[in-house]
Amino acid sequence: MRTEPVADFAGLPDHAFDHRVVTWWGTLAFMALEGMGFVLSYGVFLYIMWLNPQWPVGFPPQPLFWSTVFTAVMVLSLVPNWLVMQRTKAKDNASLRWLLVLMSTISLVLLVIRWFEFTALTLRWDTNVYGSVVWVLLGLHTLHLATEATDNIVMTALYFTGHVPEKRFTDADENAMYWVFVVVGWLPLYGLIYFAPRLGSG
Amino acid sequence: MRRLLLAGLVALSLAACEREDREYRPDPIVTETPQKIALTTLSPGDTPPITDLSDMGAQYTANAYHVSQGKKWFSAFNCNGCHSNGGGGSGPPLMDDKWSYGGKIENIAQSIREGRPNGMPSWRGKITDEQIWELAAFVLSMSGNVTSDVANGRNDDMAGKPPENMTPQQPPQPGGQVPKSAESPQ
Amino acid sequence: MSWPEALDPKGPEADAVAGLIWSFTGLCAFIWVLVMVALAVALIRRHRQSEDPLAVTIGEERRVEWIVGGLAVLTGLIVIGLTFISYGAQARIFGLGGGDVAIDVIGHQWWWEVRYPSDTASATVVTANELHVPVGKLVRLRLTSTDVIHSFWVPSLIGKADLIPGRTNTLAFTADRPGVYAGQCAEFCGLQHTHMGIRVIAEDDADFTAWKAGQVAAAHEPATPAQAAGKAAFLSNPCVSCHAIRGTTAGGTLGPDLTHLASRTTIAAGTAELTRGTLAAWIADPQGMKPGTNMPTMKLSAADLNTLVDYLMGLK
Amino acid sequence: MTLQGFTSAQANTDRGPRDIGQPIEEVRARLSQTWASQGGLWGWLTTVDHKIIGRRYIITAFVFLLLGGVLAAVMRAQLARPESGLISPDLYNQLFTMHGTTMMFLFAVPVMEAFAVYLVPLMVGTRNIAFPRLNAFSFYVYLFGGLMIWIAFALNIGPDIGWFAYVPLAGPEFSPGKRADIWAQMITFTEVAALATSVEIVVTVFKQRAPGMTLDRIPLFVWTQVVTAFMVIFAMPAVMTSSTLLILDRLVGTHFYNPAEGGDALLWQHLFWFFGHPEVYIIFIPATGMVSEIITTFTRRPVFGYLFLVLALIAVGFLSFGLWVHHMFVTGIAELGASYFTASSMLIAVPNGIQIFCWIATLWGGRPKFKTPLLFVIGFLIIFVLGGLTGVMLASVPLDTQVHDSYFVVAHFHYVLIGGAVFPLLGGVYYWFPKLTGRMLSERLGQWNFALAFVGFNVAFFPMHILGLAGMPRRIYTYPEASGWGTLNMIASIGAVVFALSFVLFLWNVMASLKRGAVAGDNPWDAPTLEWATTSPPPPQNFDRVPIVTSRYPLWRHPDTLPVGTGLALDTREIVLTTVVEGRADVRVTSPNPDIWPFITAVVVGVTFIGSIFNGWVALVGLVPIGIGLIGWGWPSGSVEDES
Repeated sequence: MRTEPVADFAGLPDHAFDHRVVTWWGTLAFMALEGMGFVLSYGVFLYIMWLNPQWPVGFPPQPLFWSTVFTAVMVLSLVPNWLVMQRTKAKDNASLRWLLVLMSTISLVLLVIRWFEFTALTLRWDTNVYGSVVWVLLGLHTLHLATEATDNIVMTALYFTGHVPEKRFTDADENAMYWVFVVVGWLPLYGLIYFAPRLGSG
Repeated sequence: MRRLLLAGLVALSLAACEREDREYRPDPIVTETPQKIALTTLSPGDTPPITDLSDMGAQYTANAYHVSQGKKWFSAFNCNGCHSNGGGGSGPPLMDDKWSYGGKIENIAQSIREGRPNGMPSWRGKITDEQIWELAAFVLSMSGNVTSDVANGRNDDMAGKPPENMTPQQPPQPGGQVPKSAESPQ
Repeated sequence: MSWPEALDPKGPEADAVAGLIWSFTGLCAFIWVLVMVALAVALIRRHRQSEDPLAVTIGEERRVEWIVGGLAVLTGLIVIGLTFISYGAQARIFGLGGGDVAIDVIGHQWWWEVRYPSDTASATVVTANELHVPVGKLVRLRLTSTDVIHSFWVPSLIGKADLIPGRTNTLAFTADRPGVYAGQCAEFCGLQHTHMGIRVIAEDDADFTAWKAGQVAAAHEPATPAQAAGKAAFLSNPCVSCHAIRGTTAGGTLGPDLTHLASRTTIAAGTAELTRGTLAAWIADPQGMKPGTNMPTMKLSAADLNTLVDYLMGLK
Repeated sequence: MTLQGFTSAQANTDRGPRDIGQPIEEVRARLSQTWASQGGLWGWLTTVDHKIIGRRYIITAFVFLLLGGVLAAVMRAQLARPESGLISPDLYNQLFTMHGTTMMFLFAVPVMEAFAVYLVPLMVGTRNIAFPRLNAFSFYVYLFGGLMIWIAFALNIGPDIGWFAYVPLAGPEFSPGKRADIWAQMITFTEVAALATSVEIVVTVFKQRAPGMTLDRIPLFVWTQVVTAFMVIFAMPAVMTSSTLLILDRLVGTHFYNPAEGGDALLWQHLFWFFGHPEVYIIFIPATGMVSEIITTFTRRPVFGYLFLVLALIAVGFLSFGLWVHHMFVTGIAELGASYFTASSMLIAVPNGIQIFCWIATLWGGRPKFKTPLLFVIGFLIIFVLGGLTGVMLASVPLDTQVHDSYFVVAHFHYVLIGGAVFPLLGGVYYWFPKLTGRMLSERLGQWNFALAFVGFNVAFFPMHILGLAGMPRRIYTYPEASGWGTLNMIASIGAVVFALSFVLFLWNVMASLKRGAVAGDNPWDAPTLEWATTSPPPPQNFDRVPIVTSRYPLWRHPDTLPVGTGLALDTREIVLTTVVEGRADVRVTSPNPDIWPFITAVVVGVTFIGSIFNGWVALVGLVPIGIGLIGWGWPSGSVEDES
């Protein structure tokens, strides 16, 4: 089929931020499907709560200390994360390096806190359905946190090994956006696992 | 390339592990599997006691269907009445590594068939030979001596001890504590 | 060839559902024919074809747009109408309170335990695989299961309801004509889901109370020496570990209660009609008739087998 | 119409020489070289070309269709006569579970996504799918999942719990051994593959449409694939959650489905069917896209009610999430809940009805050419409308109590799945085969194929309606002589043989036409959409120059010369990203080169999934190699893009 040129794309920019690039949409899509997975896990928790009149089943609600520390650090981590987002737009390589190191250490610290949170639990996953649902939901989020921690560390490594073309700022920005999703994914879980038993029939 | 694939598939199908076959009917159907077992390692002279074991035991401990049926009979025939879920009660515990009458599956099958002093009834004639083997295979799995991918998962009942596929293996040791009923005057 | 059971109702509830099936089928068939006629005409009519595929007469498009819009609204109305017809039938079937006869049906892997509860323990009827119900009375079933999910379905009388472990479902129906109505487990429940039949025997009040009285009595004592030998054979073989015969020392609860086995018309949950021959074949080799069933294959001597069958056939 | 030209002020040359005014032959030669995949096994494993991966997906899905069909034939042989001892119950349970699982998870969803992977980039006018390495990864994961379950079936470890594996039968106590675990893990494989593919399709259609392709110029097939992709994104996590909870219950003793410890058997049914019903629409909606394209081409006129059809698609997409409980009407759920789901289940008949009316209106307004693709569409219309109406019947609670889990339901879902998806799919194969292979399928064989399929299907499945009403439950391996179901089952089995013959004929037609079929040329059907603007089969870069879209039917609007855009790099893989709504050219980005990491990661993911069935620790330990695979995948590979 014969063709007739009517436009020229040479002048288009070769990188951009946010919704103008495919990786942003890809991250959003993965956040959607993982978000759906989280929403379903909340649904499973609520279904089991509704099913067992005496909730939590046979055990007192789980201890608050480590989980609250975890949540606090999670919420605080949004501040450096927000800074990362700003610095990526400004393409400020120098400050981005330290911010990414900070984010990586925060995510490792969070993993350690989560380990203590697991050890503080008063029941096992095979004790009863309350134990099962607490362990599986915490496990799900820990997996989510671990993958994001790896992402942070890899991103920091990229920034320190000089692989920083224009595109890398977009990647760092999207990685920070994903971190917000990890934090937002945790808050309802925290409420469900630790507070719902205390508010309900208890 | 295609020949390689074909050979691979054939090899795989030959290794059709029998671990999942549903053998409904024992082959042959016998009232009792003939076997000679030794309860102790002591024997006159320097030769160990003569034992003549059939290969039935290995067949049952490698088949998930039989072990699962064993678990069903364990509660159906009220074994848990005396042994509870393996922790023991008036009967000795079955999930530890101490075996009064030998820890091999043939010994356990013989204990079920013959019965043992201090309260273990003889099940000969009360349950079929196949059921005795299935029960023995299940009892072996209670102490983790059946590979975890054949052993049972949890039951749809109240959770007691961890299920058999999560029980660490405890190689059988001779000797078990004397049951309470034995201490009372005979 | 009689009508399929679901369209040959033998009770008011089944009648309501059969009426619903006929009305829905009629309406849907009519709609299907209309759509097929429209399709046929659309395919056959010689529509003049302009050379440029994009040239479409706006007037005709607008007219067809109104037709399609109208049809869409019509579909919506039909669907809403059908919904309310369904609600009507639903109210008539599920709205039934109380019940003259209460029966507990407990699902096992591959047979039905049937109990007629009563205040005094000795008056409780325990049977299997067959329900006797009085004609014209509302029967309320309480359904639960001890192992996996089964589904109680006798199409001539009522739609199905699941038997789910950990839950109790209820199902109410009335049989308004005496007769034997067959059904089968409708939820896949394992190896022998196929042979998990159920029979509902509707009979008038007198027969029902007579049957019930018969069921409550203890097992008939052996009348002949052969039956006595059969009883001895029963008590000395693995049968006692699973089955119970009230009036003897056999008290196993894993298998069906055999106290009045001979009063039932089938064995092994509808696998075969109960006769001396099928009972002997079943005991000799249950895996032959129902491979995978929990009844083991026992090695019985011919004498034991014959006397055992004599004894069991005496348990009217 | 002149599109707004771009001043090449900032014509950065970091990506090498650009296509500015060179002759088209030179541009084609250099682009073919840039976009080509390497040869041999290495090339086979590292390719990221959506056409190569799409063709593999289609062939693998059709292999699974044939395997599933063989299982169905064996089942029909067993059910042809009462009390037949051909197949033991254990084998029959594995047969019908493998038939259902293969057809639903290994054939139906993947084949529709395979057509999307192959055709959507071509129809939206771009050079490769978004995230092509993820595309390669998703195919390998799907392939490993399919191989795992079929090898397990060959080793007598095939699942025997039904394709929806109700608990507690599929639970730890009543499913000894590894059969249910293999099924649950296979779900994880296929869902990871489906989710990955859906993300690619959504992003491809949102960001990589040809400049000028506004939302109302997107071909209907592409619209159906976007709606399906969204449904996959929101439905598949439900079955992944339920199958993960099942495997946890079976292997590490959690109590999600254990009523004695607070769990519930119905939790499984809610989670599964929340995915289950959108799943069947995920299979059906792409088929409606194929029907729309075929009807448009073979009546040579724009489809009637394009807007109606798109809105109907979106309505079906949303409504399908609101009616899953009609699978659970007999489980004794609260009556009020059941009544809501009767209404929502009935309501979805309206958008489906609108689609049917629009298609018939299109046929009404044009002169249809009765080629094989259109025959299959007509077959679809006849069968699907009947299946849809029995669906409306099933939506009523009291009616459902009589026919649920009976052969009436078996007849219903075969009418809507085979009629609704396989017939349009066969039409789609006849329609797009020339584009994939450059050769036409034989019309004579095609019409025989349709005739046998239509007759065989109806003879096989219509009697099942009556069997269902006669009380024949699903999934029984035999039935007593006295039941009276013998004759109808024999008729059904004969129909199944005829239906199977039609697939043998189809296979023969495909095999024969690959070598001796008539040469197809670029646009054998004179179709309007962009995939027919390039050669058959398309070159690695799809389009020498990115087309500029000015109408919903580009090739009918510009029959002889297609407006295109120049200025993309010749020696690096470059594509144009456009804005989501207006489709205005926005950014030039590179598309990834062939890469081995997706294959390595897929192998490691596969080994971890399979290993975790046999030992729980493998699931945790396996995360490290998976992490390494992903890092290797994401690490800049020294291409121009990453090193500047």
